[in-house]
Amino acid sequence: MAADHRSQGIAILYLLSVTVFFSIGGLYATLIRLELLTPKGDLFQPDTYNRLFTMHGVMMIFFFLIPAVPAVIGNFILPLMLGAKDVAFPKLNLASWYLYMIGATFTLYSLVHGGVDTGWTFYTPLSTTHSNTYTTATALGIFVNGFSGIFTGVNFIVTIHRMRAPGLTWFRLPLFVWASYATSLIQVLATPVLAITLVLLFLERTFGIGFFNPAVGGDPILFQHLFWFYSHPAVYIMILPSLGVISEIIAAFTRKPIFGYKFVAFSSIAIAVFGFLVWGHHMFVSGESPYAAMVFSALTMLVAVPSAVKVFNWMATLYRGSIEYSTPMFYALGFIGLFVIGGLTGLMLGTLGIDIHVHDTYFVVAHFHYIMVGGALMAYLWALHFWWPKITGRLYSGFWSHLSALLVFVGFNLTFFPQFILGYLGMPRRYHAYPPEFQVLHVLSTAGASVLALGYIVPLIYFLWSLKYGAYAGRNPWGAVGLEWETTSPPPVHNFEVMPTVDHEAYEHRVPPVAEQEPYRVVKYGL
Amino acid sequence: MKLFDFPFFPETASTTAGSVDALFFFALAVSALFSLLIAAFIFIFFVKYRRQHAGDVGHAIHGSLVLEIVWSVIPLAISLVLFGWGAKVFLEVSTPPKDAREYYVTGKQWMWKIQHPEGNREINELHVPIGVAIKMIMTSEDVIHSFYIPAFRIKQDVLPGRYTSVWFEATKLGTFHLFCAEYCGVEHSQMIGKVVVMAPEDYQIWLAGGVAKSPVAAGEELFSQYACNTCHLDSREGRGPWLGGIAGTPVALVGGGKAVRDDNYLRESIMLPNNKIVDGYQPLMPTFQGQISEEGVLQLISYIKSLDGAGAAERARTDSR
Amino acid sequence: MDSDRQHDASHDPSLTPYALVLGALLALTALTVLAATVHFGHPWSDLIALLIALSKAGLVITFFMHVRGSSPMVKLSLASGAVGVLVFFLLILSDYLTRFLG
Amino acid sequence: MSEAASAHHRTDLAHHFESYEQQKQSSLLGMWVFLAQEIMFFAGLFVCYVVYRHMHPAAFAFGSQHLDWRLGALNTGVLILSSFTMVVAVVGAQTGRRKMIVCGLILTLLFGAVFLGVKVVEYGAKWQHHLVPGPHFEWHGDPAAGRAVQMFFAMYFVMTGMHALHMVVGMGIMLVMIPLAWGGRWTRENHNFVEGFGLYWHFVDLVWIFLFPFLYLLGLAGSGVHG
Repeated sequence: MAADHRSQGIAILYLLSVTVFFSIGGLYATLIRLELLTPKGDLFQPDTYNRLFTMHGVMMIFFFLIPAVPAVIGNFILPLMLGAKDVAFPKLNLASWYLYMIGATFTLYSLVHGGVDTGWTFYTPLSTTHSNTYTTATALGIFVNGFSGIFTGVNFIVTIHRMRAPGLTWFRLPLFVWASYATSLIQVLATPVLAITLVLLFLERTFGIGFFNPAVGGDPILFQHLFWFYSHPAVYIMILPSLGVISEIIAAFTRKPIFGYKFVAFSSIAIAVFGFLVWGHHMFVSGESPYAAMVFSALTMLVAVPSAVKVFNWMATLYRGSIEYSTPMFYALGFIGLFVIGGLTGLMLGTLGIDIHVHDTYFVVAHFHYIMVGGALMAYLWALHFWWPKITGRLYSGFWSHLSALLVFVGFNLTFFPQFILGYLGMPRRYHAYPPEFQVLHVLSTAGASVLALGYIVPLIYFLWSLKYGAYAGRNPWGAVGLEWETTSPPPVHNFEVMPTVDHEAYEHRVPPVAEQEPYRVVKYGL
Repeated sequence: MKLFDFPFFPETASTTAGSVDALFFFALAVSALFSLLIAAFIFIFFVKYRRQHAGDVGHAIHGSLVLEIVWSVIPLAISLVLFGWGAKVFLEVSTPPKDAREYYVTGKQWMWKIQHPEGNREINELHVPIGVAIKMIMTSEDVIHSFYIPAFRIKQDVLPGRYTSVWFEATKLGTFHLFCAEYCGVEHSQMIGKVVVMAPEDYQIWLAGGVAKSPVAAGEELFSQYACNTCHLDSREGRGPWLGGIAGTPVALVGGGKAVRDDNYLRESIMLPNNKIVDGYQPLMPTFQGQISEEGVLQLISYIKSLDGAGAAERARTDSR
Repeated sequence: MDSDRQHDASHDPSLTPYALVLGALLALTALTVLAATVHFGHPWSDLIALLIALSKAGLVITFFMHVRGSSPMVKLSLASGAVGVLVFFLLILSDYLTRFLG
Repeated sequence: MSEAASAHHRTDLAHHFESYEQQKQSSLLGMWVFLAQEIMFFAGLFVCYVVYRHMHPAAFAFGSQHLDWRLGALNTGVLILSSFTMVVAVVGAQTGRRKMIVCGLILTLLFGAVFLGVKVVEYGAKWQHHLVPGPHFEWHGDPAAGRAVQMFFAMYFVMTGMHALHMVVGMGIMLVMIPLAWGGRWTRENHNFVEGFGLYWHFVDLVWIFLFPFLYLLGLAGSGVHG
């Protein structure tokens, strides 16, 4: 009875469901890239194309990126890292998953009936009075799904506060826990604003109550304020846990503590807090007051500091480490590169003078894909690679995982780097047809997307393969430090045979390392 | 499609485009420098500190306050420079010169309707003279659009229910893209047009080729057609205030408070007349929302702005006092 | 948990203080109606109404919701909500209050 | 369900907690974090209210005159009383007095029902006077209010509606709680649910404390619209 809805089981449920929604979102992405091979827009009708990019955004953001790391990796690993038997509210945790599935059902309902064509941003008055698609069902789906995220956030905050093992003080926590805590703060404080915004959208669309309708004194820009008050912090919901994952991987494969632990820990909190102050930078040319634009631009610059702190500390951690050339480590270093490019172009977008030109162009598309795909999605994949032995008890193939790392990295850059150039050239986003001089760059991008797609399919195969044929991983295949590596793989019903106590700092590697066996040889040369 | 014959950089064709580009190149240089620096360090460490023996562990180095301060303060300083420079360019790009020629733009699904000060109208094309500051006063009839000319590095959302504006001064003859940059529905990608920059004399010829009634003249007709002139009398004894010379001036409102009578104020006063009542008047004016087209409102406003502060009758009265 | 039970038993909560708070809340409700009938002008009427509402909220939070004597974490989550609201208002007003300046 | 205290020791301490204290602290903190979420939910509405009132001060004052402040004040009193009776229930739980919990909850439920009853009367009147925003909205009040007066009623309905929805949810939960309390579900040691629910109910009261003056009392001082 206790094992019914333990967080590990829920993590597996999420793992399966986010994989499905990622595949749907990915299918849409493929179709989008195919359409953009030619400038004329001859593969789909324009309204079909509009539905494609809308559903791609909705699926990827609300049903993949936001739950991916917190709900899959967090649910599995967080209680283990804390030395807890479970999260604080197991039933609420299960309710989160049900809400997620109910939300997804609404969204899938609209999807099979033809989808939505408003863009994932649902800007009024397009979404309220001009779109004839299934906006209401999708908005309802996102609304319900929002509460799933809120409940996960509540659960993690309380779990981190109240369920830590004896001796596990705040500054002994793994950095993934800090990142998850910061993420949960955002989920709890930002998501309800999206909820109420969608309620207003629903009322306006269904009952003609013109909350954002200028004809009765409403202001469409207010919708954008409310929407971005959630959706900018939501970006940090997606990226913060990933930053935590990278800290874990780097600490494990350099076998040393993270350089500047406290700075990295607090930078997560700082990113979460600053994330609430900068939403107006999505609206510099929207018609918001130029004074507000300047306030938001100045505040946006603050985010550069904690982000830079993280990157430089990771870099410094490598110094005099004992670096293992494992798949997750390759990935993590690739991640840093992509995150740096994504972050720096974000700084450009936060700069008023540049944003006027590149706002709503492919420059923005490229920027947020560097953060969302290059950052969040990849970190999720690498987190799976890192904790797969813990989750399943099996090891995957070294050769094939290295190959997929390479494919993803090359494919990703080939897909999205040309889009920066397209953006500065002036190619607007959400265009179904485009002037012919942009074609070469679009073809490059589509070619890259094909490589990227291959890079996603390969891990799917060797992960499945490992379930049956992979070598047994043992407790600690990487020789990493952390409570999750002290229990069996996969962990027993109450997570630990003997509830642990902690008497050392985070990432304190002992000599010789604590590995039970030397399985990374298997990882390297297997298959 | 020729494989290597494609642009890497957009054309630079307005007075402000250079400022945007300069800022962009600065940001690009900073970004490249940091990216290369980080990549170089990672690569060197990655090679140099690779694991030699299975049992090795790294040196436990816990951090350095000095380094943390250095790599917090430097990015902060650079990003504040970006902010300051960016704000300067932003103000430059968003503040039109006082003597700019005013064009009216109405966006609707899925076309741009443009009217010149001389009254010429065009759809999805914009002919402008080179070397003249031009201000676009824009509104939308339906959803949000965005007026974007990449070669001029300008963009501004076009909203239903109010005015936004943007300005440029073209520096190159030729034809450039005009895009809608805010997603606006099914044919969003067809809401495109071209901007033709012409020599002033060619522009005059082009203007002469069209049949035109100036917005002021059209506005004057509307002013009597909608019976505005029955209340807004230049004798100042009408039930509504006289409108001459009010554009851009502040006014006291009923219930305290002040408002500057800019284009948005004038528009609001026509569409939602009772939102702001000038001190000393009654809220009697009916709304004209839904009865007058967005273009009509723009024409009315340009007529109101053309009115003299002191009408003839007014001047006579002041003299006699 | 033993110490906790003793804690509860050692001073059985009495209803008297809560009744006093109830009285204060009702009195403040009357006061806010009274204040609304007086013409203070903009923005004073709103500030007075806000002040009274905030004091009522303060009473409910402190006594009815037992924030006095709760753990620091409870206070922190209340504060985070309050700060979130403040940030929301201040930044959104930075747009609306300056929009017609030019 | 067994009344014996020893049995409770076994069953109401969840398997993943080490102690009652840990369970209690987790439960209370969880409720507070949830309330932080609720604060932001209503903050979104209040932000809309402030923005639109700033844009259309006169319309809001005229609209407010069409609400009956007496009913609003009555409801404020009723809701504050219900908060007090909720405190009675919580004190009953803290001291292990079963009947006190039940009485407190029943009274709270009754006051809640009175509140919603008054609300139904108010909504009905608005419907009759065509003051429900949307296609059927008609304004027969002072024409000076302008078209934006609809926005006042839009804000009024969505704010009080969301508040009423929270009350309905709370009353539904109380309907389940009352028989459980009668059956001795909550003891001196473990009454986390009652305390947590109490916090929720007080929060609903808090929201109304802000709604009342800013919706009902705007036009009371002659609104100053005509100077």
